[in-house]
Amino acid sequence: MKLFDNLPIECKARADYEKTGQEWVFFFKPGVLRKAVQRLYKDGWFLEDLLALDTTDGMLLVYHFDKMSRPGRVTLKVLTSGTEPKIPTISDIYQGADWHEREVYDFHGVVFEGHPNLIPLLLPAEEDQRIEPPLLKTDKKRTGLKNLMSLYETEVCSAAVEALFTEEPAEEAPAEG
Amino acid sequence: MTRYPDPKQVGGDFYSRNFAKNARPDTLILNLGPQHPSTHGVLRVLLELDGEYILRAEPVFGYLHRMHEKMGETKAWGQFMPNMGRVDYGHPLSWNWAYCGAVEKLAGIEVPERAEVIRVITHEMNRLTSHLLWWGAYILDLGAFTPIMYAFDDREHLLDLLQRPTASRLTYSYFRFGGVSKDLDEKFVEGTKAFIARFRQRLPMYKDLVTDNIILRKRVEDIGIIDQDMVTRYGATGPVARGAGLAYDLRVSEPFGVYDRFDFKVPTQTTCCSMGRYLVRMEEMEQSCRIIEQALEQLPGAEGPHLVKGAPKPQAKMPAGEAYFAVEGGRGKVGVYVVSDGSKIPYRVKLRAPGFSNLSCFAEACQGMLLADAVAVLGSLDLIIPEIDR
Amino acid sequence: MELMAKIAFWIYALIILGGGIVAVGSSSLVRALMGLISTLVGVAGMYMLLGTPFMAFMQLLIYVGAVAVLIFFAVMLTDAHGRGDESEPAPIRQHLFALGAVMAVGGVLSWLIMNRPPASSLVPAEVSIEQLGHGLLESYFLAFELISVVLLVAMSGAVLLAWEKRGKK
Amino acid sequence: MSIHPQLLHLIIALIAVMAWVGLNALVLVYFERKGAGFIQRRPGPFEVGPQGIIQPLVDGIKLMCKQLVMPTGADPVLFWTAPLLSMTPVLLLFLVLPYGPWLTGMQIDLGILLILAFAGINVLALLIAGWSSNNKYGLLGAARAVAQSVAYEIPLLLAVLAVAFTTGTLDFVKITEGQGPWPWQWNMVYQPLAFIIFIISAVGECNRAPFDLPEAESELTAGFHTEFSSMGFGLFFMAEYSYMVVVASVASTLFLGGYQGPFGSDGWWWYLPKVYAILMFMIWIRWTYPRVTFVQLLNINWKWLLPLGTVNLLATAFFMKLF
Repeated sequence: MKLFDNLPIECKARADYEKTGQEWVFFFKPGVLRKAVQRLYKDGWFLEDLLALDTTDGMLLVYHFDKMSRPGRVTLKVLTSGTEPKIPTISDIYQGADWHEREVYDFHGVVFEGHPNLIPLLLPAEEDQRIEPPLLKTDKKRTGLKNLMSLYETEVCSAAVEALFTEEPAEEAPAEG
Repeated sequence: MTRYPDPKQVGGDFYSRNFAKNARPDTLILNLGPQHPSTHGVLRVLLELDGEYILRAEPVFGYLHRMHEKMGETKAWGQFMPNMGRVDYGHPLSWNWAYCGAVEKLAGIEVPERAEVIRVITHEMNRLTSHLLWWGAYILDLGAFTPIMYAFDDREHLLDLLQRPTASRLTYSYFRFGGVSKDLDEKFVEGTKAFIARFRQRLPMYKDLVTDNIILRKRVEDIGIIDQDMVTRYGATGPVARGAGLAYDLRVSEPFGVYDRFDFKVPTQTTCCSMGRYLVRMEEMEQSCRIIEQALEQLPGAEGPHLVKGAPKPQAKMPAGEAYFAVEGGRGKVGVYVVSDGSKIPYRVKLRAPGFSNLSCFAEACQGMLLADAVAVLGSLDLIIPEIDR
Repeated sequence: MELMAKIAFWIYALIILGGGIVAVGSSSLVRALMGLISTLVGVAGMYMLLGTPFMAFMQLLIYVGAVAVLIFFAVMLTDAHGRGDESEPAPIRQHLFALGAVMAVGGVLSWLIMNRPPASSLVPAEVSIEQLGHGLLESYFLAFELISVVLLVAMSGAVLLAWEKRGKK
Repeated sequence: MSIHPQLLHLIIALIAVMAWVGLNALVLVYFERKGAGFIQRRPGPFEVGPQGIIQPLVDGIKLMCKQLVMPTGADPVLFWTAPLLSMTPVLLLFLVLPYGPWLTGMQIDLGILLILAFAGINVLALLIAGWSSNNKYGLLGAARAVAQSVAYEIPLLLAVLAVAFTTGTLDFVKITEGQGPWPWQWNMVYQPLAFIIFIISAVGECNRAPFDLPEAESELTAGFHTEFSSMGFGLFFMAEYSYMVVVASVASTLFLGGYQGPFGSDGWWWYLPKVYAILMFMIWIRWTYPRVTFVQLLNINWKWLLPLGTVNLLATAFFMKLF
């Protein structure tokens, strides 16, 4: 997997496809995401889905990409702020991401910067009927990334990401927009 | 002087007003749905029409939104299973399988061979019911009333058969972590064999009577072009991708279960039009029959029980971690991504609905077409609205 | 039977008059068109009464079935809306002028009919289609052909107008 | 004061025709549903009465008992005029049909012309219905209805004219008697092209599938009658079926020898089976074919039926002059 060489990767890890259904897992900073996605598009990958995960370490955006010609799944993970999640849109690269991003905006309140039409998709749209993003966790239930997933076999990994997955939690969320 | 489609003057809800903002002053804005005979449930498509030609389209949905993903975060792992039968009433067993597969990956549960073969048989039969439902409804959209009766005749046989092990006819909750809930009996096997023999005779009849009909061909050929580039950009899968010439079928390209044992073809069409998608589905029914036949032959030799010993209880805890599992449903790639924090309730369940991505192609594919063609294209995408809204 | 004919005449006359008033006075274009259509139907009835069913049916077939429908289409194709200039009620002066125009024409016509009545026959003469055909293609050939020329010119003019407009777009 | 015998005849005929139109609509609805059932391998209506025979009647009563709803913003006068305007001319059309040697309500020289003239009013009714109901589907349906009816009237006329040329009259009775009792003496044999054009245009004129574009339910929900409920819809429904009967009757008179039967057994017993055979044909294709698109519909008309009809007419005129 050399697609993202010479991009500032936060973390590159090989996962066990049999156990997790993913082949490669990458961590990116929000600023690098669009470049990485452009490379995936040029290489013929398609966006499977896009979701957000509400954790104590912040809002984790998970992008699943797959290729039609070979098995294996690439997961891009981007950590943003948990209180005011913001991330650049990829809907101009993958038009299919448009609705996925609107859905995430609905469910988790993540704002996709540069999205042309960021209006509610599935939840009530009228101004007086809108509701709080329903999939945000309560403080009691919210937990850290290290309790939810492992880092797998890392090839490259920045200290900041590694700190997320060590037993002693880092003082504050390291990834910044 | 005020012109008619003045956004302030146009009534309607949020989406109508939002859509009317960009409308040309001399066009007609039409709401196709949410209650409309050809939107199969409660899909709504906002159309900007110049005469009967479509300039712009925007699907609006969410009328059937049930927030399955939130429900997943409030129920125990096993208790969420029945929801999976309700996401997609067309091909519920694919959702059953995707969720079970994801949880089995997460917990490392081994599925016995016999259970895997049973899963293949029922899954493929369910695909037949799904395609038959689509076929009848699609031809109904095109204005022919009779084929749906024939399709439902066949479908009824399948439902009667599937009812024996699954105990339901539409919203199956048949798969369990580590197998299936009930074994197949002799009557089921015989009935299925008889059905396949009968269905093999019906398929050529459908081809003669419906597929080769000149009006049908003129209606669906060369409309709703979705080519390979569009498929990649929108993430469309299933017959939509195969109709664009991409031989992408998870049963072959990312084999799950025991699909690698069976000999079958992945039908593709290179026309990229609605007829291509139509022909792909018709051919897939034939291939499903082949898979069921082979699986029925392998069933007696398959070892193990139908449900693994020590299968997790509905309230069981699952180890922490994440897992993604995708199966080939009737409409395309059905993916379930689960995240566990080690408790008995999932931390996050993400459902990847194929119809969601397939429908997103529509706005681009229908530009410049006639209103009647829009109906033909919507139908050719095989939409199941509950699945898109989740 | 003569009484019947008289009753029929008055019914048709009322339909024609009523239709005319609706056609002129209605603020809704489509209702005005309906008035026009009832006038045309009334005229067709008059033709019937005059013993020329061919003319009556042709009137229905061509004017009601085709021309009225075309006018309807023209109404639908115009860029009309609920708050245009036409939607405001016309000033009284305009009504008075209209009434004057009607009175002038009606007065002249009634004066003519009262003072110089044409000879009328009690029972209308039946004109068969054959006679009609012979008339059109023999004695009144020139007039008939001239009408076709006028229609042709009108048609090409309409095409020309529409053509130019599309070019401007 | 004594009533003129001709007038009496007319009044009796009118009353008889009203009953006959109602009866025909009921029978035809029953046939349609049974035919659909047969084609779709199901029994069709069979609960109400023996073999469901009074189902259409009960449906009619149900329709009458339902509420009349008018949408807001609709034009109240035109909205209620439209169904009446659709239904009433039909009654007149039934008057001139030749059911048998002595069973003709009103024998006039211009029978065909009368039918064509009054059938044109139906177009107007559909147009008003669609326009006045303040509904976009209705408007689209109305626009379609007009474009379709105006277009299909032309080949229909051309086909009728071809027959009128050969027989030299527009009188139904004379046209019937111009043909012989046996199938090879029918106009269908001498004017096969005209017959085919007539049947296709007739299906188009009646807005029947596969040409039922004005009410294409998968595109326009119900087209011009989307907003009509109760008997408003019921009248459109009856008018549609009555026009079907009229068109089939005209076809059987013009092309199939009308009421003529072999060995002097003329009468309605020959006429009605011919009419119903054509109706059954229309029912058959309705339940068999998908619907065409509107562009295709107009293409069939302007690019095929119209040139063929014209050629047929010219050829007929040519042969008439020649022989």
